[in-house]
Amino acid sequence: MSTGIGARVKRKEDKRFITGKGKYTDDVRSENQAYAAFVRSPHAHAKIKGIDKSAALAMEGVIDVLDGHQLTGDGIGNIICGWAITSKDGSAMNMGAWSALATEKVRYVGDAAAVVIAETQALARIAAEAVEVDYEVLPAVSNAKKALADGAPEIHDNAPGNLIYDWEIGEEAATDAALSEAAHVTEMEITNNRLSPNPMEPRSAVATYDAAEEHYTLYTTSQNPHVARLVLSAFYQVAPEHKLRVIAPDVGGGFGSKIYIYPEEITCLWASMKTNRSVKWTSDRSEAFITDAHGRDHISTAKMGFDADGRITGFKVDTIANFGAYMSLFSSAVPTYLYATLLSGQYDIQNIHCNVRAVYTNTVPVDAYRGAGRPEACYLIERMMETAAREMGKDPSELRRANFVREFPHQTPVIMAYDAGDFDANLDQAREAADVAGFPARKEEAAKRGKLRGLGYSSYIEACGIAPSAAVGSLGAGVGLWESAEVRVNPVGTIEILTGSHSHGQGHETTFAQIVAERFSIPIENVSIVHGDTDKVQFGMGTYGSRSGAVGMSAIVKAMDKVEAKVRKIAAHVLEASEDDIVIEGGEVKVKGTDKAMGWHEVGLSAYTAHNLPPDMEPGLKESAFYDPANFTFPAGAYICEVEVDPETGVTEIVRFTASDDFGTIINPMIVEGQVHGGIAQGIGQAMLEQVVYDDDGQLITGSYMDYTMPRAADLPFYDVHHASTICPNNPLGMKGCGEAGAIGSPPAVINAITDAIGSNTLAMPATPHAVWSALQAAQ
Amino acid sequence: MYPTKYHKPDSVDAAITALSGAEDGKFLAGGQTLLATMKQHLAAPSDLVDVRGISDLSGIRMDGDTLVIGAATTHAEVAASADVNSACPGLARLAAGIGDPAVRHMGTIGGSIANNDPAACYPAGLLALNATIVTNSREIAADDFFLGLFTTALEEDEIITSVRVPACAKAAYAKFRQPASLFALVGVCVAQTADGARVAITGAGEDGVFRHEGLEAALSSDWSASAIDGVEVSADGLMSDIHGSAAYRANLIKVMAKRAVAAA
Amino acid sequence: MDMTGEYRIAAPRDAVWAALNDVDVLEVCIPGCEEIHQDSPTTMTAKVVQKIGPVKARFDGAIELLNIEAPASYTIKGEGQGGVAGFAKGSADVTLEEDGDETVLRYEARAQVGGKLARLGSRLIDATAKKVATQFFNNFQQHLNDPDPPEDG
Amino acid sequence: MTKISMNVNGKAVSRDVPDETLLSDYLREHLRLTGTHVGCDTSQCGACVVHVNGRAVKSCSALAASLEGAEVTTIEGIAQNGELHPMQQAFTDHHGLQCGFCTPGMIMTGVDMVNRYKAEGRDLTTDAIRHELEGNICRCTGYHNIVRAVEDAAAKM
Repeated sequence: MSTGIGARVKRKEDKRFITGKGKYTDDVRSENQAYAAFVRSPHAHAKIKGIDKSAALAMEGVIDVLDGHQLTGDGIGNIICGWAITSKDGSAMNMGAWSALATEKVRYVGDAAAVVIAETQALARIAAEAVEVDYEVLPAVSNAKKALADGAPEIHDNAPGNLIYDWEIGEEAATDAALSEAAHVTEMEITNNRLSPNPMEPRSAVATYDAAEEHYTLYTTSQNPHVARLVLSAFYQVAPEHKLRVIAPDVGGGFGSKIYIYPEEITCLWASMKTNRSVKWTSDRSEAFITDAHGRDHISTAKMGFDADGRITGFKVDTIANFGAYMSLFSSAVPTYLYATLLSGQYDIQNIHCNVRAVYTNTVPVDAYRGAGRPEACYLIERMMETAAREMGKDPSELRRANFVREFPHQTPVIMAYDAGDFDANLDQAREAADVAGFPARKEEAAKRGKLRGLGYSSYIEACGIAPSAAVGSLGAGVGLWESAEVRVNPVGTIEILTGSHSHGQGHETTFAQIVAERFSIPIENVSIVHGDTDKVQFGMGTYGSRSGAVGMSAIVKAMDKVEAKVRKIAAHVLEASEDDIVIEGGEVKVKGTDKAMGWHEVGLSAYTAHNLPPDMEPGLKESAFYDPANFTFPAGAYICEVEVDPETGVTEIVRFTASDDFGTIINPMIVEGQVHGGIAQGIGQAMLEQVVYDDDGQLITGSYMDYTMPRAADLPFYDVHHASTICPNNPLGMKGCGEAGAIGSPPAVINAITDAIGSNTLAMPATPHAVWSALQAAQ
Repeated sequence: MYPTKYHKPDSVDAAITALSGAEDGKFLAGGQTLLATMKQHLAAPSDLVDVRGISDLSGIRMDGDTLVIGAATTHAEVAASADVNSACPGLARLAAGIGDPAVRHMGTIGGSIANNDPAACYPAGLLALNATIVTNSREIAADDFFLGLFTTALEEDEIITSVRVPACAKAAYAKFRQPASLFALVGVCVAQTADGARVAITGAGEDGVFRHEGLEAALSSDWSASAIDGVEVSADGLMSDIHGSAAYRANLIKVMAKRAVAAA
Repeated sequence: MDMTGEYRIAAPRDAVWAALNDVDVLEVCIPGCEEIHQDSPTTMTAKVVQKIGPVKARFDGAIELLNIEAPASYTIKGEGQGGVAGFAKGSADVTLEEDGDETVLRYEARAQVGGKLARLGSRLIDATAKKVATQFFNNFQQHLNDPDPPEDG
Repeated sequence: MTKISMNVNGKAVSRDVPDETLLSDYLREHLRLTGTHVGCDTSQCGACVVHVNGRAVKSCSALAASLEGAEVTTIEGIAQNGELHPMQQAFTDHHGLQCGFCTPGMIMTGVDMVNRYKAEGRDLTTDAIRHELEGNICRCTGYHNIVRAVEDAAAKM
């Protein structure tokens, strides 16, 4: 059976997971293990007037109680946001100081003021309750709009009016002019609900300080251990980079929330040095709700103008983005370069203007969550398109077609240059698979059963890979967004791939091995993928933004190119042939048109014995490469959702969900479909179930699975997933990325379907039964 | 969790002795609520007295026309019991819908009703079915047992030993689940009893499970879903939270009552 | 969360007003009140235990009387720290109206909780607040109608 | 501290543990059987599901002390003689897992549901599978492939 590109290879990593042998951070237990528990604020906003540790310190088994003044006193730096955004008036963003342990003030429920280190986890938690923090409670604000209002409580001294930045993109005057001349203008206020990422594995850290070597080891639940090491050493001064090893072993899902370097990892590393113990912290789910970065939380007003033929003439958006109490690592980039730059959608729009105000509130910090900015853009555009079609009495798919970009490359007015795509092909394929033609009959049949049936579209586009480095650097990014790889061919011919990408469910151990096995014509079992350990892999940027294929695998290809070049030289030398005649196939390195051949393993052995290498060739067969992409990639597609609403209860059932995606080259369709399934499920979750709710005083009232609705099996349908691909011209494999598409494309399809069913357009996410029923009541 | 001392007595007397000897003891039945609360540090009993070792508390049997269900019987056992399925199939189906399969393997009927969570299923079932709660010292009619939000007629050291449910062929429970917790946002149990229709509602009332006179009157005179159409269900006294307003709950009471009648 | 209520009390307004300002009366009427100390004519500290099902929280609280318009109205405000459970705050605007020998008591109350109670028990907050408020005024009415102190709820 | 003895995956085990020790902690921390995961603290995610005396329970919601003498089976104990259990095989065959964290609980729940439906002679439809999975949360797969895996395993068990 083929294991090459396009083969549905079963996952190599599965065996350890299905037998309970996976090794996650919480499974790590060091000798000399101690446990950390944080003393967290129950108040959304308060001054710390004092901390009384005496009762906790008196408990037998409590090793130490450490506070923010000790942490900053030891020179541990503030947590930073790594992407600088400049306001439209030229001023720098107002980043408030964020200490891993608060010193003067706490700014959200969950902000930690101290940490207890104790002999057992249970004891640490009990002792943390005995630490008495004297708070002076301050007024708090949780809603971003209210935070901007006059007289709102100010959260950071250096962010007057709680404004972090006021940024714009596009031409405002031209857009205003286009709207004023439009034959039809659709206007909406759209909220993108706040979500909690909820990877099933709670975050965890095990930090161990070796006093003899002055060396630190950190096991942590990270999507990007190298970035963690870089930031921990360069910005937080926890340890010099060469004295810090970061290992992200098996990681139980991330969805963005495990990109960031959180207060807990910093504190555990520092505490391990202070106490000379290995310090372990594992979040429980309740703690995750008040510490893991949340996602989305935008309020936007938008106007879209059309000419008499239904062609979009202008699109103007004003967005307020809630950042929570502090600026998390990538927070600033999400509502700007990952959001506003995608506001052209799949459409040829000549005039776009978007203004974004980023705002502090007394809530958990907000950062990238699966899709990051692109779901917000897609939801806005696709809700506008559907609404405009209804207002103008046009078929929603025809209105989209009237505006599709059909010539590539296509430069949008908001930075992006789309490189390839066939949006008609995706829409055609989705309509066909969804049997749109049969919908009226199904609607009629449903009506006989007392059910309201609706159908909704979404034509999404996203920008993935997140690169090139020079471009993102000019836009304010603090790091380059390339990826690295190393291909080590062992003397026996087996291969280890060291990659800076991190796998936490994406199946890299299989897909990465597939391209290597195919390239060198060896069994896939003979390839292993090494990742997640800064001592093994030199550097890497990790996994986010659907970049592991388009960027991470491209780096592997570049390293394989170098290996192949050397293999050809060795084989040509040994087999006394021209390099140009060397072919690699059937497990052998052959001279084309002859029976002269070496086994693949013999080439490896030759390289390492070095008895007979070409003159001036170094021994060994190991190459590395850094790949910096030339452009973003642009996955796109069409999603169609069909629903049935029970008007008595407001319950919506998704009866059909059809996807047609363009991901470019697909290495393993099984894994790609799995990514789409999971993304759609999270998108449906956002559209129908999930919502982080704060009360006006900044108290989180969805603090557990008792109130935050996680999608369950019975909430979700089987997904009908198809592909209609164009090849990405900008990377060697032609890949675009598939990890986020489902989460980006599905929410508007769902809401468009439900609003179609109930005949009312005033419906916000999540469209819970209560919300749908209320919309139906209001419409009556 | 805070430290606690675990006891597993084999008799009711021993259980009461263990509890009375404890500084701040609690009975433990299935533990599906209590242990979760203890994990959150929102309960800190000094002692847990597990009643599942008491043989008198287990088993299901018929006593004439009355089902007798031991207090330590799990939801799964009630759901699967041949006696329950023949004498009161509506109760078996109610039990089959509590929590999830793993919870049904641990949670017990006695634990559920002693807790009297305002969104639990059993209180509605037992109230509609006119059940009697039997304790180590007395028998309490369901009407007198459920006293409001998490409140029952039980004394501190009183143990539920069994529940007596009169056979009822025409009874059903319809639950509209709160989407996150899967507890009842509104659960309605209807039963056609010798004394007329009884309708009990859980999940909705600010003061826990309650009977609805209007629905009972309508169903007593005409046992049909359409009889419910004309009944006024007020939102007064109903809970309102992020999952549903009082008005929505009032609507669901009618809808679920009709579905329950149709299923009975 | 706003709550309102109205009670008819078989006592003259001055007696009702006196009771509303009597720490011993408050002690028996505040549900779950274990102890209470008067610190000044308008401030008190109290320990209150609240049980919500398996949840048991002990609050160290401060009670304050504000906006005093004797004998017609005041605001009674309470704030309690419940340790690990979080905190609870509440206040009630109470007005007394003479009606012959009797008094009509009206209140408008608000409650707020924070911390774990808010995060984990949001579904129960409103119902519990209403229950506590109702119990307090029920107890108060009974106390004035009945010389024997009512039982704590 | 109480000495708690059980039969775990066919082996007699005995440990002195505090009375408040949950079964999940007993397995993970005391027996170092870390295949059983803990994903929530309100007994909803199901990552910790194991079998106690042949029935699926959430090990985070049971005290070890209450299970003296019990037969406990965890994810580490269902493969026999080096052969994967049909449910394990089906999960990999159908790509029913991604990050793998919820997987042990899913598999243990899947085995339990198939066993019960078979014992009761009931038909395990895909709708029934979805409803039986209501106590298990997966954030990666969208459940499509999990449902297919359980369906396939049910045919082979």
